[in-house]
Amino acid sequence: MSKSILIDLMKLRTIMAEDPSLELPEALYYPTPNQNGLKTIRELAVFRFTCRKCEDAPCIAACPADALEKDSEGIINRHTNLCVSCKSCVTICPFGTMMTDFFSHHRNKDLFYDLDSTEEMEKFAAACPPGTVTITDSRESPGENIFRLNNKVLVKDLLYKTD
Amino acid sequence: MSKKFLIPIGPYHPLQEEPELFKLYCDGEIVRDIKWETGYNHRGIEKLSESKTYDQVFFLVERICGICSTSHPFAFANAVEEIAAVEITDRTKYIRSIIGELERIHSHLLWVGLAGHFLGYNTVFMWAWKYREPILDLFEMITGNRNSYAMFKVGGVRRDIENRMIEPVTKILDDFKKKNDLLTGAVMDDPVIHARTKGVGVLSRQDIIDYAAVGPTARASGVAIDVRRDDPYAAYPLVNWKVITAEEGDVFAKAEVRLLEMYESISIIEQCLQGLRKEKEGDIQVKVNEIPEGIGTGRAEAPRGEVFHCVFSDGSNSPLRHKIRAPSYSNIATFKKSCIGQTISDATISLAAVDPCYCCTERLAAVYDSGSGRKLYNARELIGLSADRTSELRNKNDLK
Amino acid sequence: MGFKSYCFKKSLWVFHFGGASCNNCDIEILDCLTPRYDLERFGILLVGSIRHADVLLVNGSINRKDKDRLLELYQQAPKPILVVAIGACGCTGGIFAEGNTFAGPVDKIIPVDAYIPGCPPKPEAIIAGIVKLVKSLP
Amino acid sequence: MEADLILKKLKEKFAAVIIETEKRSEKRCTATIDPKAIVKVAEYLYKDEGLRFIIASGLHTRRGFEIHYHFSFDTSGLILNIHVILNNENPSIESLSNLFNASNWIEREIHEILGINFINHPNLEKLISEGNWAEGVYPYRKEFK
Amino acid sequence: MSELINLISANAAMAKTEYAIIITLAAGLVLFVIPDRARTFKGITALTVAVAAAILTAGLYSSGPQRFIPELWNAGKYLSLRIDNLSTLILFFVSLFSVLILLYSIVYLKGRIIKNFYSWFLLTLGCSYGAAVADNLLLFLTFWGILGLTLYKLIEAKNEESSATAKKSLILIGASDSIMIIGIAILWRLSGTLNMSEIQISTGSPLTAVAFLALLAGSFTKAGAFPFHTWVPDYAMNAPAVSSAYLPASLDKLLGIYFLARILNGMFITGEWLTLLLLILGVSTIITAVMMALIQHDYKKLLGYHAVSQVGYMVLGMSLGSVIGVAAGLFHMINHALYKSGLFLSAGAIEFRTGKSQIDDLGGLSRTMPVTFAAALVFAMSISGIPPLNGFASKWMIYQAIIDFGSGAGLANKLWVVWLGLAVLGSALTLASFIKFIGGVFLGRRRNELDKVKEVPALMWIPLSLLALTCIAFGVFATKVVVPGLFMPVTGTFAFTGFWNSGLVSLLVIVSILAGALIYLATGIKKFRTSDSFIGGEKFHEQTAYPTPEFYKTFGEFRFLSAMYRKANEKWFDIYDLSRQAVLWFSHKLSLGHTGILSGYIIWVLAGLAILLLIMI
Amino acid sequence: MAVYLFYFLVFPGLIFAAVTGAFLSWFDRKITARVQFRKGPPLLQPFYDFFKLLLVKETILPKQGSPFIFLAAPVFALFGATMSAVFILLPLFNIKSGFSGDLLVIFYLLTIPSFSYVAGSLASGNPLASVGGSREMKLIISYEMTFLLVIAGVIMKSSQNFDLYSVISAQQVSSPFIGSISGVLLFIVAVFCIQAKLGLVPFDMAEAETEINSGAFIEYSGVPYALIKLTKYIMFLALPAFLTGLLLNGFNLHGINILWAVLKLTGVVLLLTLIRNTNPRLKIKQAVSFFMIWMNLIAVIAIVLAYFGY
Ligand code: SF4
Ligand code: SF4
Ligand code: SF4
Ligand code: SF4
Ligand code: SF4
Ligand code: SF4
Ligand code: SF4
Ligand code: SF4
Repeated sequence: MSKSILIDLMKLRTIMAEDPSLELPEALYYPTPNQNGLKTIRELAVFRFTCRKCEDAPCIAACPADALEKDSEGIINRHTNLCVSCKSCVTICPFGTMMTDFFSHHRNKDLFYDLDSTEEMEKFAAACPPGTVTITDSRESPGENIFRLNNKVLVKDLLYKTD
Repeated sequence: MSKKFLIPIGPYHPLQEEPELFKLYCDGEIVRDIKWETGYNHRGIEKLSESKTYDQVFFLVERICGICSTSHPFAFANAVEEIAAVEITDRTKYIRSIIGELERIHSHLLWVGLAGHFLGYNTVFMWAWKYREPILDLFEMITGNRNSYAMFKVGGVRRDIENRMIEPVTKILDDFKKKNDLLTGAVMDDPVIHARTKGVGVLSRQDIIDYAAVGPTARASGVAIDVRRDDPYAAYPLVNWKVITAEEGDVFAKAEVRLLEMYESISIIEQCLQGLRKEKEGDIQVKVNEIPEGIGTGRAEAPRGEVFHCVFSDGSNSPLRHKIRAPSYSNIATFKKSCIGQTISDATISLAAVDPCYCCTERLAAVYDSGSGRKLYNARELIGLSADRTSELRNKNDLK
Repeated sequence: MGFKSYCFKKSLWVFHFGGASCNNCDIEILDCLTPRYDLERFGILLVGSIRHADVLLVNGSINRKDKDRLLELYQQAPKPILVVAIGACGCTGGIFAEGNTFAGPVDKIIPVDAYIPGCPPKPEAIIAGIVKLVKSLP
Repeated sequence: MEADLILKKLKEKFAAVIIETEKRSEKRCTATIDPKAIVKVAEYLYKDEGLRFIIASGLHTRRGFEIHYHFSFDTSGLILNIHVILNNENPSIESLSNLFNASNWIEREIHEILGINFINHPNLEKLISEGNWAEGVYPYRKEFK
Repeated sequence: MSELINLISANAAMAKTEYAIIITLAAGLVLFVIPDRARTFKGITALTVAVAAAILTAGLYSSGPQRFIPELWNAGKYLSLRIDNLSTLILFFVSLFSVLILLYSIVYLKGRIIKNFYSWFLLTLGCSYGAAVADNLLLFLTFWGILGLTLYKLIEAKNEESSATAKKSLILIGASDSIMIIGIAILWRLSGTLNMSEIQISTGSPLTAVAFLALLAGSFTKAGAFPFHTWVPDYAMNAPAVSSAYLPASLDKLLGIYFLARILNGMFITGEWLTLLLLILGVSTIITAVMMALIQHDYKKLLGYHAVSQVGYMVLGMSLGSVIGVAAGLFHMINHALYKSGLFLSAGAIEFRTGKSQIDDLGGLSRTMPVTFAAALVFAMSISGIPPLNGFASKWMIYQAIIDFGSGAGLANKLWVVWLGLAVLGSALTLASFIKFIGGVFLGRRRNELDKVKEVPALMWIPLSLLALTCIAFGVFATKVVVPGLFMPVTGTFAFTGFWNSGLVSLLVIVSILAGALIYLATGIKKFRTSDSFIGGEKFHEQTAYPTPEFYKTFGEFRFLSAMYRKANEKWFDIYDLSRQAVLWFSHKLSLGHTGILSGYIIWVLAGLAILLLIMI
Repeated sequence: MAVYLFYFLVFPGLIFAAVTGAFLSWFDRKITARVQFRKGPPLLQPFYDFFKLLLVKETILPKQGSPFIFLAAPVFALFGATMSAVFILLPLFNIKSGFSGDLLVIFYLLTIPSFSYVAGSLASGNPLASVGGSREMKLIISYEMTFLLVIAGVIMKSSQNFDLYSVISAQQVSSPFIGSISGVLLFIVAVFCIQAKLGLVPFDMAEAETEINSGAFIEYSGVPYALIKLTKYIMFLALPAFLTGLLLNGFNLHGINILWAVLKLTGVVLLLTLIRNTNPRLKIKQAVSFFMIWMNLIAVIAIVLAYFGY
């Protein structure tokens, strides 16, 4: 397996807290064949880490378009084609998982760093605040709070687990 | 020795409802050259489409043109469903085809009427448009609107044609058939119409191939292409019908093809209605979650010919690039062949023969009086008028 | 209500300006003339030259190319001329308002006397709108 | 004619210029070719195989300017896309309008919206942009990061 | 001197005529001596002379018909003159046109050089007087012949085309003159006299028919009737407008029809078949010429064709043989001379200011040249027969004559509907081609390069307006004053069978114009706004001007007509081109080598005279 | 004098003809609407139209072209129409006067409106108007001779009399001219001529709305256009009335016969309206050959028949 990218979300959060005007570059990656739709790494990360994975998820119930679904791991998946950006889910979610900026109407792949290519990966790393994004060979290590988001991306954050 | 002089047709000319400028370079009354100036109707739909979600794009493409306001969603749905690789339900297929064919009827009638109008034969205009009204009523009954029906979505249709509607629809169609016989007779047997349209605006087979013209324009010149048969979609493979062609390539042939096509359409609708009875009510959607990255090409046979949509998806919720080719785009270019060497009068009917069309969803509040700014009619009242009428129609036909 | 304005109201000739529209409004306007709706019973006629017009029906979003023409036509129309914006497009720009060639709804370009919203407005709505407009005339 | 057949024929005849082929379904396929060979390939498809030119779609991606020429084979419902990629600086390609008139308008249009130059086009005048946007503005071009 | 006074008092009319002829001829000759540089001076001199002559001839009016052999020269029977009401009518109008055209020429000719224009002009005038009063055919022929020559001299040889035209006119007229000579010879043989007033024979025998036809050819060529008309349009196109206005438009018509009147109503008694022939020639003249006029792009040539077509009406009127017919023919002749010379003068004015000869290049001159426009409009409406102008009055008389004629028993009579129908068709076509002329030149959109065009100087527009006023007056007072006053004395009184109260209608025209003006004023003409044309909202485009010359293309699209037009352009129907080869060969022989066209012509005439002498002896 | 002015301006001239003509034109529109399954305009519609144009609307003069002729043409057209109406109606109402209904004069007067339209259209400087003008002119050329042949036929039938009084009295003494084969043929031809003169479909190519906007009248607005409307109203009375006089033995204004007169007039108008609603517009070329060849042929046949007394 080639190199992965490691995003240190905890560090990023502290940096962002110091400088709220900071603009972060966005990147995306198509993780698995059954997960289509243009979603940023952040959205994926948020669903994986921040979301409380509510038992009787209010967001799913609230969605007027049936766009939200739980996958086998209990992670929320938002189907971009169905979502009408009404933001009901944002309102309903008791934990602030859903963020308004997920729902920008129109996204264009060309406007993101596409982590498919190593070159772009490096560019992305360079564009991020120093130290927050690194390119490593390392693997998932829950001890260090490093989890694999998908086969290209590792995220360092506290994982919320239901059980 | 004689110079050529320019007669402008358009841009805001009663010949066309839409703005378009044709410059006829004339020598006396003879047209020697023709030039177009377009862009009056350019709305940047392809660009707009890139900023809308797939669901919204349906409303947008519906408003490419109000006359074939189903063909574009039809082709777009075909394209997107191709990318998403979904197979729609049979009921959906039937419903889609019914809407498509009803539209063909209304569009052809509209054309016959307008052609009459261009020829100064206002009686034909009035008659054709009168007979078109029941078809619009059908639309209103089924979809709630006379045009721009908002029926399509990815993976299905938005509204069902409930089985209780089948009866009244058939009744109206039967009625219509009789009137259509009358109209067809009036047009096809009128010697003066013959004199005005036969041998006028002739397009040869080769011209059609060269300009890649489509639809009735091509079929009237003996080029039997029809996407419904060639690249079947929706319910067309499930029903029996035939492609109408003519050989002459003149205006009359085009009229003939259109008039006869209406009968085919009626028969398709009847078969589809039969088909509907067999299907389960309400089974009109397949859920499509994501549109993957890829290219989708969709076609549909609009009243004027093949509509082609090519959708490039990058996996997001809106197209990356959306290329639309309306039939008129190919057909209008043939004017260069059909008009040159004819008189101005012939040129105008030749223009019309192709049924050119160059071509809208927020609702605003009120009718204002500019002087006082007083509101005269508010949106609710106006829409209410429309709604009343819709329910009146439904009541009349014992629906609800 | 003078004799003049009475005649004016009883004989409105309309000129149809279709901007960058989808044709639906255009057709519904024509529909108003046809047997079911028959605008002629109110003395309303569709005319081919702006010189004969009393009412300028504008529908469709106005793109930049149309804008100049619309101004020109408004200029060429004999006063008094009423302007009616038809359809969502004419009133606001409708679905095309974010288009890259959109030059503003009709009322940004010329003064509008009445708006008839709808996409497309039904013939009943158009007729009702025009009749209301006529009633509101002095 | 099925997708495989036409792709095979193309590969045989134009082995040197075919960069990539893709068959998406029995009725949809794409062949990416060297832009220089476009006229030859189009001529072959139009004249020898009797395909009908539907339209061309131009788009701007990171790879450069791409054009898909859509051809239809009406008897079988096949759509064949001939795909070319042009470089970002000074994109140009040979025009097909001398072969058939059907491409006349679309090339003009692509020229206006993307600024692709069609060599030997009989009349590369403005079609839609006149009055709508300025010369040198190409609304469908993109800015990439 | 005392002898002169004696003469005048003794035989005033004759003396006046003689003096008119002599002073004009003499002045003409004298002017040859003065160099062309003093053009204006020459012009004023010529004008003075013409006015003097006009006063002299006008005095003849009341003198009543008489015939004399002038004692002054004592040259016996060959110099007999005759003055009757017909001659005085002709004399009067010859004078009128000469004066007006001279007035116009003074400014018009400032910029162009036609060698010895005024000399030739006066010679023409003198000879026209002469021809109008000559009773002896030989004398008549001499004047008549010289007119052919002056016609040739009044065209400037500026290029190939114009010299070819000059040649063509000369040869056609020359040839017809020699044919006339033959006719005269036969006449002399038959009747033993050469005095027109003494001849009266019926056309029963072939020989008389030949003589009749020979003289008819002469008259037709001069007047420009089918089939001898072909020189007129070419002449009109290439000659300066004054020359065209002077000869083909007015004097030649006056004399040609004058002669026709003489041969039809005095010298010959025509049979049914000749009447039929004349009628056929008349309507053919109308239709063929007007059809050609319809497709012209050059406005002078267009006028030229009309100068031909209108002759048809005169021939028609004359050949009907009824009193009203003859009067109508004469009336039409005068009317035609009025408006046609007016039209040529207007054409000259346009050319003078713009230098363009094609209708396509002109347009919108009505604002910059209002007087010319108003005059041209009157002329055009007259010629197209719009009531209540003079053209209408005379055509209306002709139609009446035709309808009356229809109650006769002959074959020609039975075909009255044909004559009437074609005459009316001709009238409609005339209207059409004048719409083209007026529309193309004066109305429509003005080209930018014509922005600086100004109205012509007063000396030019005064004659134009006078002619126009005369046209109106002749129309308005047609039934009450003009016809009874001018034509009944010539032909004898008759009653109109139709009802046309031109005065009353004219009054109503004025009422309606006033009412119209009143309406416009009342509704606030001040507030009228101007705006550019509506062409679908587009801004106006130079190219969009639809040219009036393209108007009648549709007709050219009918297969039959297009073939005809093609053939006409290839000169298939041009008697000149047809017989040119033969004629040239003939003249070549006679002139003993091709020594130039003028000598050829002289030899023609001499040869004719020789034949004549031979027959007479 | 005053009586002539009265004839001209009030009865049967301008005012009478215009009012009657306006009703006839309403009748035409109403029938048209009925044929097309519509309700049609209210009775006073022509008057609303006229007064609106006259009193309310602004007049716009052409920037290009010749404003004077542009304004003068409608006046002249109106004169022509009124004058011919006077000439036609006086004999019809059997009023003896200075106007004697000379057929040739009427014939010429009737061309004045068309001719004026052409002049006006050219003066407007609008290319589309020019096309309209040129078509109108071509149309005049085509039907002029035909119309004359009809008149000639009538003259022949009334034994070389050509004033409307004699024509009418000749018919009233014996029987209407239409009662013979030649009369029927002449009537057919005349109806088509009138159709063309009135610029109704199928001969409305000069004003073809869908080809050249409103053709000859494209630039007219306000007052001059009102005058043109007025002219059209008058022509709508004058021409059918003329036909009634020529072939249908005119009016007889005694008692119940008045009804007959009205019926005859409306009958002719009805016929015109029906023709116009059951035919598309011809091309100018077709119209030309229609008149030049077919109608002339029929007219000539009629005349020959008339000659032999059929
Ligand atoms: S998004 Fe919010 S509501 Fe939905 S499962 Fe996660 S925590 Fe619960
Ligand atoms: S924003 Fe999208 S996912 Fe959220 S509730 Fe609305 S439709 Fe559903
Ligand atoms: S915006 Fe609000 S009301 Fe609209 S769909 Fe979303 S949640 Fe519902
Ligand atoms: S802050 Fe967020 S969660 Fe709260 S109402 Fe706004 S969008 Fe909804
Ligand atoms: S082809 Fe014409 S009618 Fe059909 S959608 Fe396009 S523009 Fe509208
Ligand atoms: S308002 Fe709607 S129907 Fe009307 S033109 Fe616009 S999009 Fe079309
Ligand atoms: S409310 Fe109107 S604009 Fe908004 S999504 Fe619905 S239809 Fe569109
Ligand atoms: S706004 Fe009302 S009328 Fe319009 S579509 Fe929605 S429900 Fe129907």
